[in-house]
Amino acid sequence: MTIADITHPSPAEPSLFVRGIRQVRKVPFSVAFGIAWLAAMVLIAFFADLLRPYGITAMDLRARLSLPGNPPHLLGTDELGRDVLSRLLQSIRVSLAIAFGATIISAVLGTTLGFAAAKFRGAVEHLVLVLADFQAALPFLVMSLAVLAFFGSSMPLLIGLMGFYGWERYARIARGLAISASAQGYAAAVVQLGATPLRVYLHHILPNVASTLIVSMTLTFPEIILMESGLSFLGLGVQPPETSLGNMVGFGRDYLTRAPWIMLAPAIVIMVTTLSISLVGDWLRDKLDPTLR
Amino acid sequence: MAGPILQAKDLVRTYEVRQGMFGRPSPVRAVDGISLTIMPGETLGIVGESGSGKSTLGRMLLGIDPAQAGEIAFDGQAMPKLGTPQWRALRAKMQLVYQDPLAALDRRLTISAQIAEPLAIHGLVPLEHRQTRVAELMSAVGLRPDQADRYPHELSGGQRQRAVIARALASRPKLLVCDEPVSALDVSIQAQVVNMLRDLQEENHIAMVFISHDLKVVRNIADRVAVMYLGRIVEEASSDVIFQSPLHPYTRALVSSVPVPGRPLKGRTILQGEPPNPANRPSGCAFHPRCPMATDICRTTAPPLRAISADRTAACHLVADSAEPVAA
Amino acid sequence: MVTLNRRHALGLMSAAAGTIILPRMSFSQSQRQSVTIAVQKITNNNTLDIWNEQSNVGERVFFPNLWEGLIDRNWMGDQGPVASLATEWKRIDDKTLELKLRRGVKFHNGDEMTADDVVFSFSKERIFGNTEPKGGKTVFEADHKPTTVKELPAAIPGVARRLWPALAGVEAVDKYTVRFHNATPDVTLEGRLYSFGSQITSRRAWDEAKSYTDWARKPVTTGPYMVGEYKPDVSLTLVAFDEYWGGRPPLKEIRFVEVPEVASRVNGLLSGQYDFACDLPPDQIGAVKNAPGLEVQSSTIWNHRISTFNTQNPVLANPLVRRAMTHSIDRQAIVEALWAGQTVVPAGLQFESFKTSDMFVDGWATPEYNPELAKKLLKDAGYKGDAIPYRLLNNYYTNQTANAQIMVEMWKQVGLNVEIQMKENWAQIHDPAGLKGVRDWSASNSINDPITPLVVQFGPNGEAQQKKDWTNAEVNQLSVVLETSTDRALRKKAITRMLEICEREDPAYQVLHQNAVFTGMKKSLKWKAAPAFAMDFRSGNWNA
Amino acid sequence: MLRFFLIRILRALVTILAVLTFAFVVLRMSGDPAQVMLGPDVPQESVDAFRHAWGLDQPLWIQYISYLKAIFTGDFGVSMRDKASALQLVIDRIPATLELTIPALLLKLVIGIPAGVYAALHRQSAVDRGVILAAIFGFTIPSFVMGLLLVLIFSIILGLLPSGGQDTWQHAILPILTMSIGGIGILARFSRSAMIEVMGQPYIRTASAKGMNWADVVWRHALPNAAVPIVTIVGFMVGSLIAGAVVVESIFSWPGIGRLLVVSVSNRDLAVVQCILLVIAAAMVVSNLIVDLMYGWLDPRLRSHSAH
Amino acid sequence: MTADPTRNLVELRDLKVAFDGVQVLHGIDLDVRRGEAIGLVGESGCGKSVTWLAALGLLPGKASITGSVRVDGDELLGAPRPVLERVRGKRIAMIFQDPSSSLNPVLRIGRQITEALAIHRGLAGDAAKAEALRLMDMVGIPDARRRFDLYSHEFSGGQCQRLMIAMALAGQPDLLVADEPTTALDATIQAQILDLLIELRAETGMATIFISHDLGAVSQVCERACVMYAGRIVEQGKIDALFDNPRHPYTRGLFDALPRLDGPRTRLVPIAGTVPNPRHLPEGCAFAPRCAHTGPDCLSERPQLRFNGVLGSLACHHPVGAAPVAAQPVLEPA
Repeated sequence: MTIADITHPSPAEPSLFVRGIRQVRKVPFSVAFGIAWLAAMVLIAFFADLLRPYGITAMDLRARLSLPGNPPHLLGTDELGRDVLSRLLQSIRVSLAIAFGATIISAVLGTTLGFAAAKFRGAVEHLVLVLADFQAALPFLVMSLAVLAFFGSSMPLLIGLMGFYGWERYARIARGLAISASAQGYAAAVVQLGATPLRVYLHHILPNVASTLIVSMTLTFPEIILMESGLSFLGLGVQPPETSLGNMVGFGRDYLTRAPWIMLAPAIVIMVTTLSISLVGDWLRDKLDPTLR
Repeated sequence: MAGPILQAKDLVRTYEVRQGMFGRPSPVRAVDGISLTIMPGETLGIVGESGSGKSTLGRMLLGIDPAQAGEIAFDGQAMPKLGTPQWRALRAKMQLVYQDPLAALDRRLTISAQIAEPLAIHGLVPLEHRQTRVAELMSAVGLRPDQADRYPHELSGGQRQRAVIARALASRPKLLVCDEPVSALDVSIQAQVVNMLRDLQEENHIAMVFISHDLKVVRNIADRVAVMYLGRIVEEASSDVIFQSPLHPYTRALVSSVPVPGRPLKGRTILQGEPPNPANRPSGCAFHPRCPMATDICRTTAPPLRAISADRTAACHLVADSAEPVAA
Repeated sequence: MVTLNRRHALGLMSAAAGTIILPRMSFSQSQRQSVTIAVQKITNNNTLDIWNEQSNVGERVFFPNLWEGLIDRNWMGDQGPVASLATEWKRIDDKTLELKLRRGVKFHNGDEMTADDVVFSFSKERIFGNTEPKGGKTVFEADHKPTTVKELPAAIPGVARRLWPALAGVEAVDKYTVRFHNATPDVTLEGRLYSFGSQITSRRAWDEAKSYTDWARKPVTTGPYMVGEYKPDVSLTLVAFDEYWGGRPPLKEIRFVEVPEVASRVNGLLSGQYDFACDLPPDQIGAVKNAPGLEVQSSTIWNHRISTFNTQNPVLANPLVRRAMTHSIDRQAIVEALWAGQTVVPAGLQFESFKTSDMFVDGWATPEYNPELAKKLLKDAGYKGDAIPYRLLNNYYTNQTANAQIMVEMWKQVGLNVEIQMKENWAQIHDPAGLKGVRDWSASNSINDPITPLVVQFGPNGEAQQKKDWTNAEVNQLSVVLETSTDRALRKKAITRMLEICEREDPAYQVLHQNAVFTGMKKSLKWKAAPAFAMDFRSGNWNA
Repeated sequence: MLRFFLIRILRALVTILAVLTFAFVVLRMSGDPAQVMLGPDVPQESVDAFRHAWGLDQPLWIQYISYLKAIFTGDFGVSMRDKASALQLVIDRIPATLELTIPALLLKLVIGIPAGVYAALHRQSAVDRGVILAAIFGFTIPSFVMGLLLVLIFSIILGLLPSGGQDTWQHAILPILTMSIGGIGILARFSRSAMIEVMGQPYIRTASAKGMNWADVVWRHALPNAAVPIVTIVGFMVGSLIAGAVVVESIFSWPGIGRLLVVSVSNRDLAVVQCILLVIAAAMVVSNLIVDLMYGWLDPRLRSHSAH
Repeated sequence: MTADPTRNLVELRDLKVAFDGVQVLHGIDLDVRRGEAIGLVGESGCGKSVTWLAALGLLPGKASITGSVRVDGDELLGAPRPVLERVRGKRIAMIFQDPSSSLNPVLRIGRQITEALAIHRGLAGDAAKAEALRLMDMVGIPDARRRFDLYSHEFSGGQCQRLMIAMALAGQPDLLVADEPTTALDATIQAQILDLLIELRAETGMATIFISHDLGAVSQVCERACVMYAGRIVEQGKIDALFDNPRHPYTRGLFDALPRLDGPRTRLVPIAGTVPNPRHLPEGCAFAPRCAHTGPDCLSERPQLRFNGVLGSLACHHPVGAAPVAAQPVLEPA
């Protein structure tokens, strides 16, 4: 049902600035909060070194488990007398780096395989599907448990392993969209114009499926943060003396009754961050999907 | 006068369809032995019901769907293999205009970027002149310069189709295949686009294949019309003649099913039944189950397409070798 | 028989009384309390065989409730020897020890314990497999010939030969007398008898068991409690053995449940679900103590936490660097911070028990905390800041990770660049590939002699040298003295010199602190923790 | 259709083989189980004897071949720790895990789907926002944090429920809750978007235009269509029933397969780990097959196509 | 029900619809008498579908609707859901443009029809099935008995539309609203469906609203037509009068833009420009920017729809064509 045709240059087009303001006003509070929070997290990730008051290993054995709210240690100290705030800032950086790195890896890997399946079909497609089946058949935590426990956890292995998380989702999306785009529509049109397959995939199909992939990334991103915390719980996440949100929660759980701030500070950051990403992701999905506008 | 821009001979295109849950794949002939000739600057209309294979034929003429049998020569040269560099290079010379312009346009690129794309792909116009050429093309199809930076969804259906046509014309093709280019448009816009296509074609001396189920539009734009039924051409003649005095019963049925404003439906022959499934091709003349005049021979023997008079062919047992229409 | 000993008489009387007042007794039996103990792990190897489960978790469930030896450790006291299944023992010579068995000791299957069971407990079939004693040959070949075809786990003979490297055989002199024949002179034979492993099991029960696993899941011993139900990785229920030679046990059931999470153990204790929660890290003491009706029993145990050096590392090859490392650690600060002052920094790798045999070197101490000295030593060594790897397990030992991070920070203070590498298991710690540096370990004293741990762990056959962490020719000579000499003065001189070498001149390790265990429990239970992992639930330690 | 299922089954078998190989390679490539199994203080002779006894001293590919052979004869190996059949060990633990995961799954279904559907039907309402928010919260709290918090509240502060162990049905309540909360959130969000999608379809308008009452439109027309995507995610949840318990079983000392996995992994009990991976993979693969079958049952359009 | 046969079946009064504050329907007045066939003509976006979706309460919740919709005098707007549900399908049935996606893909066709029978006529079991088969026969589904248990994807588009019609007939409605029922179909099938609609009206006497942008189709089915533009009715009248002598320049433009099958092949006469954006409607006559007959008043003042006796009604300051009853078609390029 075509209800409105919003195609015409209206006589008085408002300036970009006014449009910008309008856009901002239209953003619901929760989403605005999410965006602000994420921006803060990204800033922290970039400037953790400058922001944190102490080194992450700097310890004061006499000031162990001191309460939050005191001037030298705003968020208190942990079981070794290390500043929780400093560690939290570093943790945010590390967790974001892991989640970001892993999300990128899995998105690139999945999309590439998905495109390959769509382009070559046949054996390649079956291979990709079997790989996807394999990934789906081994729950990720179980697989990570097996790999990390047997090889020992290290940052590159952790990111690499996490990079496998959710790739099959991207592969399926990319494959499906690429096939339907090639079957009819813009991609076929460009092929028909004489474009090379590379141009078709990189210049046309990729930008078009990007929004779906980005939304999918907003789903995997918090899942990876949670997954890392689950691995940290099992002692297989980021390893000391390096710290991450999951690692802090994992080590802090023994202090839940005695010094809850050690665990709660990172737990709250995990929650609010994943919440923000989910909110922004949902909102983005609606924004990026023209049919929902 | 130069030779034909496109010559197709005995084109066949089959694809496999599995029927039912456990069916074996059976070949379905979407295009079944079609021969065509298109002269430079000429417009050939192709009409038929959905499933008649007219879109497949259009894509085969462009070499996008490879033919399993038969041959196509473009400008005297055999059609190169699909996907080869030669094939890609040839795209500059032949273009396709789609039914659904929104689907045919990349919604993430501006109109001007998309119109410039064939120029970039084929390296036709140096970068610094590209904008000028795009502007020319846009004005040629009646798009305003301020629309250059718009995205497809910001345009109306008619404007989008103009953009698609501008893109198709960018590489100065010699052949344009239009697959239902105006069926999705409102009447008023349809007229605008049809007029524009006619003008552009005349200006640039482009040969055109115009595929549509809308007889009125085809009549208006095409010089010659081929009527397709189930993968075959059943009648072909100049457009002035064919709708005035259709010979083949199918053409007649098509003509009479066109609703004309102010003319009541009563007294028209309405074709009964559905267009048959290409997978279950009837024996003999494929049209015979729906033909009001079918005789025994129609059920057993497929009528060949034969010349009825100069510039006129038909495939029907009941059409006499003269230009007289069959008795009603 | 005229000479009925007193305990025997008491036993008979109570047995007779039991038959008369059976109803009342069963009533009182139902009155007997049961306890539930939350532990991190019940056993590592899913068996209850003392030879197969040589671990501190094994010690807790085995001693003194399940397994008993001819001589027992004085668990609640000085950890020295006390008579148990043997009533008296004497040396025949340097190599031979004769023991008189206690009479009337019943196995859980009702059999009386005799010399035959003792011989069996030290047989090829039971523990030694195909191994031969050092410096001699197996004697009493016939006695040691396996009569059953039970497959002995591959690890056991090795473990057995480590504790009894030169045991040539056990001779049953009569039904209640046995002689231990060693191939070499050994002053520590008595000590070995109360070490982890030398406990007695019933031959008949072994022979009757269908498989090793069947037997090892329910070993038949003489202890006050017997195995009721054992669900590996889940729970172990010990039930009272009322025919115990030492009298009726005070508890009806002891149930060990495996709760791997510290927080869950504490939570279960707080919510009243468990009577005891073991393996508490010191930081949990407060949470338990503050709860009404709960207390924490803390005790240091005869085990020191140490870190050992790998001298194949080019940096650590220089003893100056190792010495610098030992001087950089403020042990007292670690004890205060991580252990809430509940343990001590010992006098080097020595234990109080050495004093009983006058082998304790007075005045010896761990290297002093002296950062300035450490810096100087590093300067002298020409240390350039090369990274020293520190392969670390995640809290295999209590507070391990925290302790490591503190040490690394302390090393950093003097300019030592130590890098933690987290590992999953011992195989990765010992992996010969790659550069090693420093690692964690612990050293246990299992007999009251300095041979444990110094010789056993750092001597020529000790793991440190076997794994090529470190070696020292002089130490190896001294080890032979300690192992074979019976001259006390010579031995003391040897141990003094060994300490000097291993802790100062050419450090093989550094002692950090004595280990301690913390057990949360209900105050009302009136139970005391031993200075060991073992938990004593005999009548002497219940409602005492 | 038949061909389609033959292909699916073939793919399922290939998947299982891939999991087998993966498990084997990862587990063998990472070092020597003998050291782990025997502990740090065991003499080298014991280690060697152990390695020989378990065939660990043979070349990897021979171990692999004999492993595959054994699997095909139904022999899943023997636990290095227990000397017991690995398969038996795993099977013994499955019921305990199912005791938690099946009620948790039911809770997810019974709460998650209706909440999502309700939210979808009442978009922008307070309930909708509440469901979304609660769903995201449930999903973003790490399960061990959730578990510990629940214990803190229900066991320690309120003293209502036991904090761990497997003795009575009360013991199962907290672990089940912990396991289901996240899943409820996921399922609610998913059902909501599936339902919103379906409610926008023309046939829903047709059903309304027929004069059907609202409830019937939802129940008879919308839900059967929304079921198709929901089944996908439920199938995934069913498949991960066994695996989903790793963290929760550790927190609540629940002797299920998750704990067995953690214990076996840390002990390098190769046969048991392999067996668990295999069982989990088989469960996932079977549930995926069932989901595919369900698709055909739920969506007649898929019956006549040989779609992937 | 004792309905007054002279009374209007449906009366729309000042029906207005807005989406998110954008007015798309600007007050529609329309009377439908029993048995009458009315065509609604206009370009996409003119509000012809919205009118009837709004009347039946089938628009999504974000639409705000004002005015009045009366069926046999009973107000529908703002009526509780059960009241609406009794009207839908029973009094007014509606069929839609895309029949394939308008049928539920996971339910059997037979069940979808019997469902309607159950709702409106209380039929169940064999009786319902028999009646459903009769309806399927009636709309020309060959071999209905065998195909009763098939799913919508197993039917062609034309057959789906027939099934939609059968479903609509199940409630024996007084009014059938056909929303572009033939647009997605082939010309030959289109003719069959039009034929079917005409036939059914003749048989059942139900009134028909035929929404289409195809003037030819409308002229065949309807007696009366309303031409809509930008959310308003701009001209309304008897089909012959309207077609022979369109007065509104827009109506006229629509005719002129149609290519013809007969006569000389001439250049088409399009209407310049495009339909206006509902957000930015011109102040005066909405058609003024595209109109060749504007006067200054067209830009400033919106022409009212004026009733014009038997000729119908018209909203134009400067009508084209012959003013009174003249029936002289004027064909000149606009």
